[in-house]
Amino acid sequence: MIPPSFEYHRPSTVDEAVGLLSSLGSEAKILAGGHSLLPMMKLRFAQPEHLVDINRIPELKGVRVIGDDIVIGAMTSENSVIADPVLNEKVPLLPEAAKLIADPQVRNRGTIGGDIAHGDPANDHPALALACDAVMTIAGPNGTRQVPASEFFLGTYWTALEESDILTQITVKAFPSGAGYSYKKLKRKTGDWATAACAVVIALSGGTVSHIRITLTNLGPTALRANEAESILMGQQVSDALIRQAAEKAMEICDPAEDLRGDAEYKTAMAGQMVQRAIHDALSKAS
Amino acid sequence: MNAPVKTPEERKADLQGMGDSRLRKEDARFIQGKGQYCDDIKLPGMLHMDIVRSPVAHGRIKRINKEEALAIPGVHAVLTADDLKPLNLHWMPTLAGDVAAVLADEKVHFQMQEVAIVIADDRYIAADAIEAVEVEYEELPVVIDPYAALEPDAPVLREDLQGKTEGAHGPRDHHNHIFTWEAGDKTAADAAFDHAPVTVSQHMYYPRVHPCPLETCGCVASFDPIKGELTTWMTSQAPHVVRTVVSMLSGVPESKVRIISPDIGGGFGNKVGIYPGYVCAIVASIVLGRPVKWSEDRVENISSTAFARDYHMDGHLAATEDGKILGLKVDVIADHGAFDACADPTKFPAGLFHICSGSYDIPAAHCSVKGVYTNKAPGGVAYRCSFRVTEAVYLIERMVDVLAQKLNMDKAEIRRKNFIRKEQFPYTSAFGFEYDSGDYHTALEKVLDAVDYKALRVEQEKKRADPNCPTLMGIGLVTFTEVVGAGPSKTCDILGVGMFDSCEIRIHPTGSAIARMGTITQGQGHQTTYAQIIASELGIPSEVIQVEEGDTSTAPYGLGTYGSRSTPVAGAAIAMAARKIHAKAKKIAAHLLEVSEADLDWEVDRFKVRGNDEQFKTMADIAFAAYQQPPEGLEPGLEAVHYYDPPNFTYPFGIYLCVVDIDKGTGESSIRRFYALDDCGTRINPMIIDGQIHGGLTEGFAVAMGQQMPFDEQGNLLGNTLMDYFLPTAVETPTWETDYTVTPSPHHPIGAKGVAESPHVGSIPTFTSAVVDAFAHLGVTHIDMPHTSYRIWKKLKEEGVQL
Amino acid sequence: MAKQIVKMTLNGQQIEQLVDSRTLLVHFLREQMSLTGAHIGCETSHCGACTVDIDGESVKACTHLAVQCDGSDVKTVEGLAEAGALHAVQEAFYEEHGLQCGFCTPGMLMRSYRFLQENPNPTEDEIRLGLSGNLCRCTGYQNIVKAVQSAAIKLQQKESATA
Amino acid sequence: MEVKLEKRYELGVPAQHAWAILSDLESVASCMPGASLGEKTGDNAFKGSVKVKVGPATAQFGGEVEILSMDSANRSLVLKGKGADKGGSSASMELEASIEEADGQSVLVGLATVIVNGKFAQFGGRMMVQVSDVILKQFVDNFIGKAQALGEAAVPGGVDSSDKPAVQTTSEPANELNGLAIFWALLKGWLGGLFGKKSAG
Repeated sequence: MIPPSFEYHRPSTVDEAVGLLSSLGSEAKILAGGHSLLPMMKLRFAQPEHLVDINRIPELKGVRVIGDDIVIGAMTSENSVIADPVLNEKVPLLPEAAKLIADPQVRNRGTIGGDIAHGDPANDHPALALACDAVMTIAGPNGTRQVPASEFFLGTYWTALEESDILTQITVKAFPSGAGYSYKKLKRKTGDWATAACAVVIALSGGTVSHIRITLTNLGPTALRANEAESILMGQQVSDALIRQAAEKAMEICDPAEDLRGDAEYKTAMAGQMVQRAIHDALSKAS
Repeated sequence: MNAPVKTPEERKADLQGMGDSRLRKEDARFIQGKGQYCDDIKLPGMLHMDIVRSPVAHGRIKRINKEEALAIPGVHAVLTADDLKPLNLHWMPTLAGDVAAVLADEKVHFQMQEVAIVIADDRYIAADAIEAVEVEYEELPVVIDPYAALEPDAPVLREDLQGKTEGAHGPRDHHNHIFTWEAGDKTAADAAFDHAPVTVSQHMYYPRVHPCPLETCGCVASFDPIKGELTTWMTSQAPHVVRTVVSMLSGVPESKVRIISPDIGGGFGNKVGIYPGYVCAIVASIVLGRPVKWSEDRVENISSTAFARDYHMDGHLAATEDGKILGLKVDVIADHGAFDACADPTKFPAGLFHICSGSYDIPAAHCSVKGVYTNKAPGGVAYRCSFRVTEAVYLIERMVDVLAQKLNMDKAEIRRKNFIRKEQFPYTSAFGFEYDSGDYHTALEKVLDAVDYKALRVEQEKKRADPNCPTLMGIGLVTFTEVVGAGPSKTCDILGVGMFDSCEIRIHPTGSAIARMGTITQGQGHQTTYAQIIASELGIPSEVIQVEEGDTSTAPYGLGTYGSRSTPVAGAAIAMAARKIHAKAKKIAAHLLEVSEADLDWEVDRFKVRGNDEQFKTMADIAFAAYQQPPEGLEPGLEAVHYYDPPNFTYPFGIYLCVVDIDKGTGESSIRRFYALDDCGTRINPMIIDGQIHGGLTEGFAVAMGQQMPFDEQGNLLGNTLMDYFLPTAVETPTWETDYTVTPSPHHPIGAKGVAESPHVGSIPTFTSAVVDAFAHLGVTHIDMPHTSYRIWKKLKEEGVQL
Repeated sequence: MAKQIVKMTLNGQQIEQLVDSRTLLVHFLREQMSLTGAHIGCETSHCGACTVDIDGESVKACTHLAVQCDGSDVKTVEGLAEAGALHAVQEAFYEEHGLQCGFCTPGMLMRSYRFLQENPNPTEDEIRLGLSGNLCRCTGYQNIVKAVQSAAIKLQQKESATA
Repeated sequence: MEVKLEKRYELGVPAQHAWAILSDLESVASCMPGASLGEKTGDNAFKGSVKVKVGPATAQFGGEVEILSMDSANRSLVLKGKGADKGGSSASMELEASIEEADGQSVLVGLATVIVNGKFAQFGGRMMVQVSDVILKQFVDNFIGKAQALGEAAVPGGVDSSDKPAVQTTSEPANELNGLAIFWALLKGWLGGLFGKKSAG
């Protein structure tokens, strides 16, 4: 398994990278963590003529707090997400879920932005971004724009990114105080993609649900937000019966692809399991 | 100046002989990255080979265009079957008496079959060039299901065999039929069933799996056109056999062929076969006069080199109402893929499958195995087991469970009732095997006590009664007997060469030694354990015994390492060679001490004059004398060669128990406990034995719980990377508890039986037994592997189990 | 061909090499630098046999380009022993029988080496998760886990001896 | 692997316009970027090629299509297409495509049996349906755009509701490439599936 030949470029700023992508056109691809692109190239499915390596652009890395915003550089590695004190304090779902992605070595290379930009419904960060109401910052030839996660994922491998765009930042807000959170991911073995996974953020106020997000990984053409399932719980006192109802609602929006992990029926059923388990787990952390 | 006198016990400990958990001698190079595996070899002028493979499982090759590939700078040659034809190398004989295409000749028979090779300056150019070779196929109907292959109107897969009614193992009654092989007494078995008060039947499928060692297959072939010598480094578990085959195929005299198995990154049966890649690299080296390297990638490894299993089995047991087994019948449809390339002793096309009467005293038994061609890759190797023993053990252990369920008997009780009793050994089974030794009852009770079996059953009852319990609990029990150490040359040969093995030992004048064997280690630690046998036999410290294997130019001929045969066969050869030296040493000692041999006693590392502890000669003294002043009439030197033809197989056994908890919501299973008691006879190095058992259990876990090679109707293998093909990580792998009893083999020079495969063979049915047991109260008698969460969930759903 | 000069520190040595931009790090190390410790097991970043240390992080060299290492500090299993003395993880793998065929061993060692710096006093579960990017077909991991536990103790002892 | 796809797309244009597109070479080809028609290899058979791009994946396919039947009265056609790339994949598809009319609106109906072999089946099969959906949607959007434009263009030209297509269906080949376009769309789908096989995020 050998990748085809290409020209290698290593810009040091976002502007330079965008410029390269614009001038090189459709034969140029971004090299982020490389754990999606390089295997595809080794299988000769992808044969880009140019690789633009964005690993040495300092502004794309790290987590910053700007006012109420927590700004995560797109090239922040999964392991950096796991270790980041700000995220652990304010958006603990992200570090917890990142631990369930791939394996320790891959998490050193794999980045939050790469995971999101790919538009793969099997990736974990899209559902997490939906659960965190993340906003994507995109740099392109015509400047910078912001797209909320809810409008970013358009289809399988299809996002709001245009050909010469770079996803530069993911901006989230701190969870409501006392919020519970969970990411339940059913997989065949450590490091695998989700057979079904569910992210939940939940906050209670006076015994009823005051904030809730239920989002799903690998259960449809894109990551899904289970709005109706959320509605069942919003404003309610949570009970096992309501949780089951919410899970059933979430299952209704599932449209998973069949693969070796299972057929649509199994995956949908597993979505139900993951939703229930994630809600229970999130509630156990809520205060 | 006298050194402090050591006691015999201290001296014995210094030897690090048999029974010592001696640390491994091979590790020093591996922990420093200095192992030398095939792909590490780099020769001056070396070229690289890559292989163009078929995307379709069955098709006619209409056209191959090499031009574009040949035009790439750095490409030296593109070869197809047409280029090999003049050399008569486009087909090659298989170990099973069939032929296999080296490069597809007019037709492709399975996906990823080798169609053309490219030789280039480096692997990058070669990889580019295979993309540039254009092959046009006319697709033909694909046959994946072996039952469908036997339909009268099934497509003819092997046109080269059309009209051939006689195969290597008897008549062929259908164009896709390879052989039908039977063992046991059908009449007696039928009679047992006719009169039996109870009979049970169960169909089971043992899925096609792949041994998947971490290192893929590969070789470096280097032909010296001046000397006419061919040296090939190869990932082979049987280098001597390869040398013979290469000589036969290439016409190069065997004396000018040198096969070297360097360090091998795991074999597990995958590296027994002789693959087209090897042959092509050798041909390319001969044609181009330069060294040629071939390194398989992982997808190629899983897709095209030897698979294991793929047995569709129907088992039947006849028994009395109180559970005494009266008869066994088994029918198997064996999917051998496109070419019959199973690696079995010649006379046994289904290997030693007829060990399927297991640990039980079954008076009448019969089995029949029908080999069938399909559009899948050839193979059928023993994946960490002795020739089809895994399938056999799975069959009988499942059937005994099925019978117990039917009779509402406990799994342990029915086994106690049917075990071959200790006093029955040597025991001749209904299939004709002569079991050497065993004590099954003692071993079983030891395990049941260790895990508190009764308490586990009580816990299970409680959980079954509790509808709110989130898990199903299952207890698996397996009491297996293996047959290993192939084998006696009166019954076992490969390509006509008897399945003996060999050892040559040379004691140097200063008392150190070198020993060479016909086997080859792939992680078993031969360099460590073989030395221990010699140390104990000859009183030479293990530390100064150098063990070498794998180079056909230096090692004596042997059949290689697979089927747990290294210790039973080569280990015996080592002991016997050592004993020849011992006998000569005794003569020298008698001469030096000026007494008769009859007056000498052997003690750890020395011959002593009986009754006089001060008068002795150590083996080191004797070694020096052997070169300096041998007794008159005795030739100088101290060395011996022994070719050991075993009088019988050995029969290791074990008792395995597993507790599994199944999540009723997701079908996920968690192995709470796995207790493995093994009896491999004499134990040479307990540390290594434990390591082998951990590894074998882990492989068994992988097979039972996740490994599969799923094909679609068109013959596409779905799941041939390590993303889909299940190799468990440290996280999934259970923690293993090991235990042992020691029942030495009476016919083996040191009583050792072989161990590394038992845990694979024994654990697989244990997992199935546990998973089925979790459903047993619902009337479920069998669930086919692999026991993935998905498949278990489907069963939960089918049985109406809900969280 | 798109060749580039790459400078890096490799096992403590400054090197400067001309590499093709598509050359994978694992091939660069094995073929160009003749450091054959890192092995190729799966080529899809699942098995970890090619694990090396780049700038203080474990990386799978089969899914990393040599050109990406320009300016980096790269350590392979060949650089683990210092001044002729085996590293604690090497000793421990030997003593605890943490290897059999040896093919996964360089990757396991390099991962363990880094893991014990990330987590000097790990639990068994943490070790198993920490090594979950490395596959072994021989040992069943049990002795590897023991080896990492043992190495942790060795390193702690060394630490307290020098402190 | 074999996949059966059944697709219905409401077009929102008159049936005869839709059929005009479906049976017109140039129009349909332009709905599918990267497709080009090659030499005629038989009465109803053509060579074609397409460069498919989905995200980072690109492949150059060479193929052949043959019209098995064509029924203008019922606005339906059946064709068989075959294609192969250089990287070890091949595919074939039998497609029944027709324009149905319901409540004055037209529906593009496609019923395809697709067989994929080689690398695409091994690595990309799992996402085939999902990616096909995305691509077919884009294709149909373009298709509708064309048909609408056709309607607008048709009015001034005075072409009315007669069954005669607004754009001349010039020849048989036109029909073939139409099918080919959908076929390529499906191939794109398989390619897209490759993404499902990558090893890390």
